[in-house]
Amino acid sequence: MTGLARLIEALLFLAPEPVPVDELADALQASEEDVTEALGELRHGLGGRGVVLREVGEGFALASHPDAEEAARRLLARPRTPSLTPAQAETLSIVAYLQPVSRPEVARIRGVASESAAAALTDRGLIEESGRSQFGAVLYRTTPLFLKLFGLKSVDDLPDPSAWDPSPEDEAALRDRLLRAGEERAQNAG
Amino acid sequence: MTGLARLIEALLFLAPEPVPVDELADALQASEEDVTEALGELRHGLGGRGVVLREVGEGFALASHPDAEEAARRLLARPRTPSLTPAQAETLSIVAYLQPVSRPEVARIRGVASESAAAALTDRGLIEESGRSQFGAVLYRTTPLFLKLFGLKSVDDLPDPSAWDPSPEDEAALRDRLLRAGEERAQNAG
Amino acid sequence: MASAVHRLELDLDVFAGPFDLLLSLILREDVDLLEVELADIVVSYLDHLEASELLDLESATEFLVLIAALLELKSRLMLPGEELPELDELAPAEAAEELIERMLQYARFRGAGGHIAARHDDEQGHLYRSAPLPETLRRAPLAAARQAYDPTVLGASLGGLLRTPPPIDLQHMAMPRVSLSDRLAVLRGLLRRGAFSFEDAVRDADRMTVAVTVFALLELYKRGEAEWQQDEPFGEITVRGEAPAPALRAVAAARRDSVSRTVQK
Repeated sequence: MTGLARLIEALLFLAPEPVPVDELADALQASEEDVTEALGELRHGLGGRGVVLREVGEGFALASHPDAEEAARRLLARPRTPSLTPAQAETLSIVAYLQPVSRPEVARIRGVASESAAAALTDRGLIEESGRSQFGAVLYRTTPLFLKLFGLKSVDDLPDPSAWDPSPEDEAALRDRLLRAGEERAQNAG
Repeated sequence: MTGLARLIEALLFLAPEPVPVDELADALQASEEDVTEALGELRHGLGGRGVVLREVGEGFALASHPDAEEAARRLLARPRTPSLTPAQAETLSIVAYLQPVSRPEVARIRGVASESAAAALTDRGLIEESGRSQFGAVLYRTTPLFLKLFGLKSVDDLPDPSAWDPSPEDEAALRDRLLRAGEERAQNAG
Repeated sequence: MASAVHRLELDLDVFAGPFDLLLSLILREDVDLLEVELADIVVSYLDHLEASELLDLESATEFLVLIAALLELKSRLMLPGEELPELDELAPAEAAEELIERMLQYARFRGAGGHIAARHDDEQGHLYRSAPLPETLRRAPLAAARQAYDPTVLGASLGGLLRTPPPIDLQHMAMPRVSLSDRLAVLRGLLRRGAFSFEDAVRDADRMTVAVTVFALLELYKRGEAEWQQDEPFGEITVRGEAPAPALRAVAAARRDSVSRTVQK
């Protein structure tokens, strides 16, 4: 494979979208004729490989070989379950026990904005938006995938938090106590 | 290239993160031995191509060949990330070698508070919090992204840090100077 | 105890807002005490005193106690774990060994840092693909999901959020063993012999004595018996007697603009 074909392979490997010939030529500081010729060479060179060259719409792209689709589904199309960071665990527990719960409430209880934790949990399909509060704030709830990944039949099966409760004798509602504790942590200066 | 090597190429092309051998074996319903052998074949088959096989962070990933870097940055408008400042590099090396390591420990070794360096490294995704020490100080560790961006299989791949120790002569001279200074101080005080 | 001290407005490099908010942020570790210039807080307080033209003894005492607590906390943060003795307490040979150990350790990580920085630059030649998965691979079928997490994690996290912090513990702060009148007497004794440096007045004294001496100086200043001057933060403080006018030189000197001003009483 010539140097130009190799470089085109690298560029198409990296590009998330199909790349038109003129953009390839600009990036490679080569003529469009040379790029077109090198693309033919690349197509040929990829024979018998795991990726194929496709001409899509206005440009060229690499794609995985269709033979790999089944294995790809087994590898990639399954829930991602890396361990939860402390911030994610706190955010998820608030949503699980108080749902539906608004974004500002989560922030008040945790004492810090929790957007990135909530975004990661949403991205992994553990929580989802469930409308808006009367004040227009986003509300969160857990998903059916959440139940499955935690081995729960329903949210009623969540463990009783009193086992970890520092003052289980307090009879106020859980939501009020969490908000109060969050505010005390935020304000306490002596 | 055998069918297995082709399929692995396709999976690594699709996977957003490095994939460990056992996950490849599961997805391909093949033995880990066969996968390892096919990875060797793939590495060989990619010789002289635009992409290379890399083992980073306990998994395998494809990356573009360094020859294509300049053209790729032009095409994707993705400039190089700025070099690490000396404070960031020192802080990162302390975290990499001693992890998990507490914030005060980093400050003690560097002789100055290292908060802004640690914050910059956290923003870049190279280090993260990993809980708290028994005294309540934040502990740091490196992230999988660190291994990927630094081309490391694991932190054990970093060179032995004693390589940068001063020579025995320098150390002896230093010791001698300090001892004399200490004795003078003791005499003056006494 | 919502006093003037708590409402003291600060504008520091790492924080702008009232003093009591800074305290609570430090306790929650949202602001790193190591990055707070305590000298700037003192300057702000002195500015505040000057502006209000009042020395409220109660709030001054409270300020001293709080700033001393912060100083103690900060110095602890900067020191290694409890197990390491102070260099001063070691014999010369031991102190030298300890210093050498620290310097070698630092040399090692400075070298490793150079290696890591070079490696960071070298490795930028390799670029990784970041493209979305094809549509067919994006959604995971719910049926394929298996239990991956332990629900007790959620209960434990929630329990942690029900905890409230203990109030600031000032128990370990020593109660004053030195009285204001003692220190006033010492300072007046020194003044009779002319100008002196604050260092001389508190040589070998413990922290509480230093704090009370500062307080005594404030008192002398207020009565017009003394005048003090400091040319820069952490610089030497010179105390002179019988100020021609009660000019608040010490306060002014601590200000960044170092313009002295006269305060009417």
